[in-house]
Amino acid sequence: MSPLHLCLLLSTGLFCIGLAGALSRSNAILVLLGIELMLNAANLNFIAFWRYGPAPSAGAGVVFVIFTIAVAAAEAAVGLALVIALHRHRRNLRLPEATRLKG
Amino acid sequence: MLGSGIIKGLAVTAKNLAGSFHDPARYVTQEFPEVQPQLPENSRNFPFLVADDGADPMGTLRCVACQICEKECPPQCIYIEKSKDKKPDAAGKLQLYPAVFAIDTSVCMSCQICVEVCPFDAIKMDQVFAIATTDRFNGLLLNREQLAKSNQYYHSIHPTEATEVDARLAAERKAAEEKARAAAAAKAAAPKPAAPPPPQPPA
Amino acid sequence: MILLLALLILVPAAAAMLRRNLVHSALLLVLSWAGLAAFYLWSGAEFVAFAQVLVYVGAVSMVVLFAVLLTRQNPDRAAPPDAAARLRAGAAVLTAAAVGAVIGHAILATPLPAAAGAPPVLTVRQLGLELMGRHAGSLLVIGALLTVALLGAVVLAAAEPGEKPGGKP
Amino acid sequence: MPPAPIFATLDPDRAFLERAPLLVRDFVTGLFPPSLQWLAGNLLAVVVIVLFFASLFALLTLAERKILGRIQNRPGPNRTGPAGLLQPLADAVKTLVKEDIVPRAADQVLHFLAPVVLVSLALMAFAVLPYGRHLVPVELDAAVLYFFAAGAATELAVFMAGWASRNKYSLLAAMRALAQLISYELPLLLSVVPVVMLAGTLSTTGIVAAQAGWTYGVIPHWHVLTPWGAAGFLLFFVSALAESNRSPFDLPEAESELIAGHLTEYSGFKYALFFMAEYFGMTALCGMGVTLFLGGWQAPCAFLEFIPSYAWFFAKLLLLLGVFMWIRGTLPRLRIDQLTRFAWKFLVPLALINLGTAAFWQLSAGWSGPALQLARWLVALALVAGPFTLLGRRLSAGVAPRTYRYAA
Repeated sequence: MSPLHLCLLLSTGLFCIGLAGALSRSNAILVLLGIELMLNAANLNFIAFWRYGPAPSAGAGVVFVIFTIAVAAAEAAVGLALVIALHRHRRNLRLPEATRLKG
Repeated sequence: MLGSGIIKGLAVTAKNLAGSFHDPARYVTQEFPEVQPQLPENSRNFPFLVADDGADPMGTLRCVACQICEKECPPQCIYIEKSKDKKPDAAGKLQLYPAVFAIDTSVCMSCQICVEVCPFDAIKMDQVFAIATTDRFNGLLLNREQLAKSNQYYHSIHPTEATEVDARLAAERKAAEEKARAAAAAKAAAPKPAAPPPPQPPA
Repeated sequence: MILLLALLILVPAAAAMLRRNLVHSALLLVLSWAGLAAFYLWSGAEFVAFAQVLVYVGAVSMVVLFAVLLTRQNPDRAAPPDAAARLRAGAAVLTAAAVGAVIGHAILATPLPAAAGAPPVLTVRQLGLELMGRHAGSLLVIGALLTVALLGAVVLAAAEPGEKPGGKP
Repeated sequence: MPPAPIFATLDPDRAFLERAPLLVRDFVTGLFPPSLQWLAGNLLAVVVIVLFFASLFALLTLAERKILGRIQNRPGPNRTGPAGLLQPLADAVKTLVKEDIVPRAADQVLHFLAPVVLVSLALMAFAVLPYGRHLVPVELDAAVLYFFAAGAATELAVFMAGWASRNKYSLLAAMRALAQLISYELPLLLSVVPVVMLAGTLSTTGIVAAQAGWTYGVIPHWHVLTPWGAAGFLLFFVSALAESNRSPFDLPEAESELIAGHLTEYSGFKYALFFMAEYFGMTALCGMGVTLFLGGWQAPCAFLEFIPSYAWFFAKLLLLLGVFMWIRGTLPRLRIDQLTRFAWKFLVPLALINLGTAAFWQLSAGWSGPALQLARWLVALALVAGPFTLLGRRLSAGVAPRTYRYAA
């Protein structure tokens, strides 16, 4: 088992935890956090391949991770703004009850 | 321009910072235990008992244990026990005296009501403020001996007020003596009065 | 070493998804993110590690905590998990386990370069040149995306015209 | 080889005083077996930093109280020991023997963790500051980024303290702290970007090296002596005041409104830890300011180079800390809306414009000749002063000096 295998397995574990959280929890914030975890798992893969993989370019993996982090930050900001808007409309954050598209 | 006020303020504090080192007029702190403060005449905090004679404070307390102050005290920090016997007061009249007189200064709120209500000018406000002690129960419960201070001491801390009080007391004493003399003269003039005159209130 | 890091990353993440207290969840996730930063540091990607701390531990966690506090509900009113929620949780865990098993099998079945070579050296200067050179277009797109996201978030979260500002019951 | 003279003006790098810390380090690490020397060296750096800054913290608390006292025309603490010098010791004993109270409703774990996390994160920031010519505990390629990452994480500890106390004042303070720290993180980072841009490096040693040299031997090439550098330094300083929760931006721990905010439910040693973290944060930010704008350990004039570099660094550091205290003694606390408005409507735009000024300065670096130099300075000064005046006017629009109707 090479270190790359271990890293990939670690990222798989992180991804599955995020997936299970996002699917099972009904609170909107926790769903968002689950998605963040899945993004982080992807980042982890990028770094693992950059470090242990047959690197085609010196900095591609790192550059990708930096972009992903930026996108994740934007996603968090918009997502939490959505959460606040949802809370303002419905007074709770339970996603199964947020079934109407009309405000 | 924005920020000019801040710079002015900084200049003021910088002047203070430098000035407090060389300008005694700026440096207002008195180092307390070494330098005793000059208290204004009307400063007051805890009550004390006035004794006419500093040499024998217990014998010459003005207090007659009437217990008015004990009843009026809002936080009820005064405790008085009347004496069983009577002693002559300054005017020679027989009066009760306080066998026990205690003030709990940890409870006292320095309201001065005891002084206001005392008909005998027997309790006055003191200027002593450094009463800190390591024993917060017995150290702050002042008894008769600790509370009694001479009339001279009263003069030294509140001269104006003490002079007024002395003048008033002297006038009352004189009035009482004159009344007594008049009563004696009347008694001599009228050999057999129907009834003795009602006892005069002392104040 | 990597097993320790895995422990540091996975345990808080799993705990965060299980906790009922949202603030605890958020803080545990911060721990997990810090573990990820430690992983990056260990892999030699210093810049990414610090960026991870700055963005996730410093900023995203703050936004999450703010959202948690702004949308705080009475903890007594939180419904206990009912049968449907339990069913959903079971299904979710099953799905995740299935996905994990498939990916894990795929990983184990793939022959990967076994030995770790020397860690690639990447100075900040090289990284900057790379960002500004080969990936300049992507950088511009990311900048535009961030701006748009910021504006969108402000629009979404801003009080609506008819609503009193701060009119929370 | 003859021993190096103590004051070697010609080659400061070789002077005895300059190398003295290194000699001490080599002596101590030499006591260990060679395989453990790297560990010993690092541990020595950690121990020295912790001990040094802990004692600096003790002295700073005393100095602050003395300076505040003098600003208010009173002596400050002067009873414990000669001239009050033992006051920090008395404070330490007092906080150590006090009862440690944890509210029953508090979140026990987080309540305990918050001060620990805060102090350790605050200490981490000291790792990358260059204290002298050879004195950088950790040489990092991305040192500036590391410094601000460590600083950003302290906000979390403040939030943990406020939330875990289960006290409405603490929670309010935590919210305020978050709003304030997020608002001021932006101008703080933006004011640093021009320095990084012109120095071309994120490493602190590189930034100090970029400020080396003197014109005519007396005018140092510090960033603060350029138009964009002066503006950047002011922005950095104001944001640093806010980031370290110092007056006039000490809203999270406003004693008079929030009964010390997130510190309300802390007592004894944990309270002391918070206090320590505040001073550590302040010292670290001042050290960063010195490194970024005031030339780090560089001497102000060429002929003053015989004084060792670390002495210059700490002289500048203490100077900045003194200004922090001076400001604390002068300005009243801001309101929360004034605080955020000041950050978003004034500091952030100014910092962005300053970025442009720095870019202009960099692009015009090749201009030579007195006329072009003058033009360069004039344009840069206009780029700094113009927005400041205009934005300042907008910020203070509708605010007149207060008139007192009844007071003289």
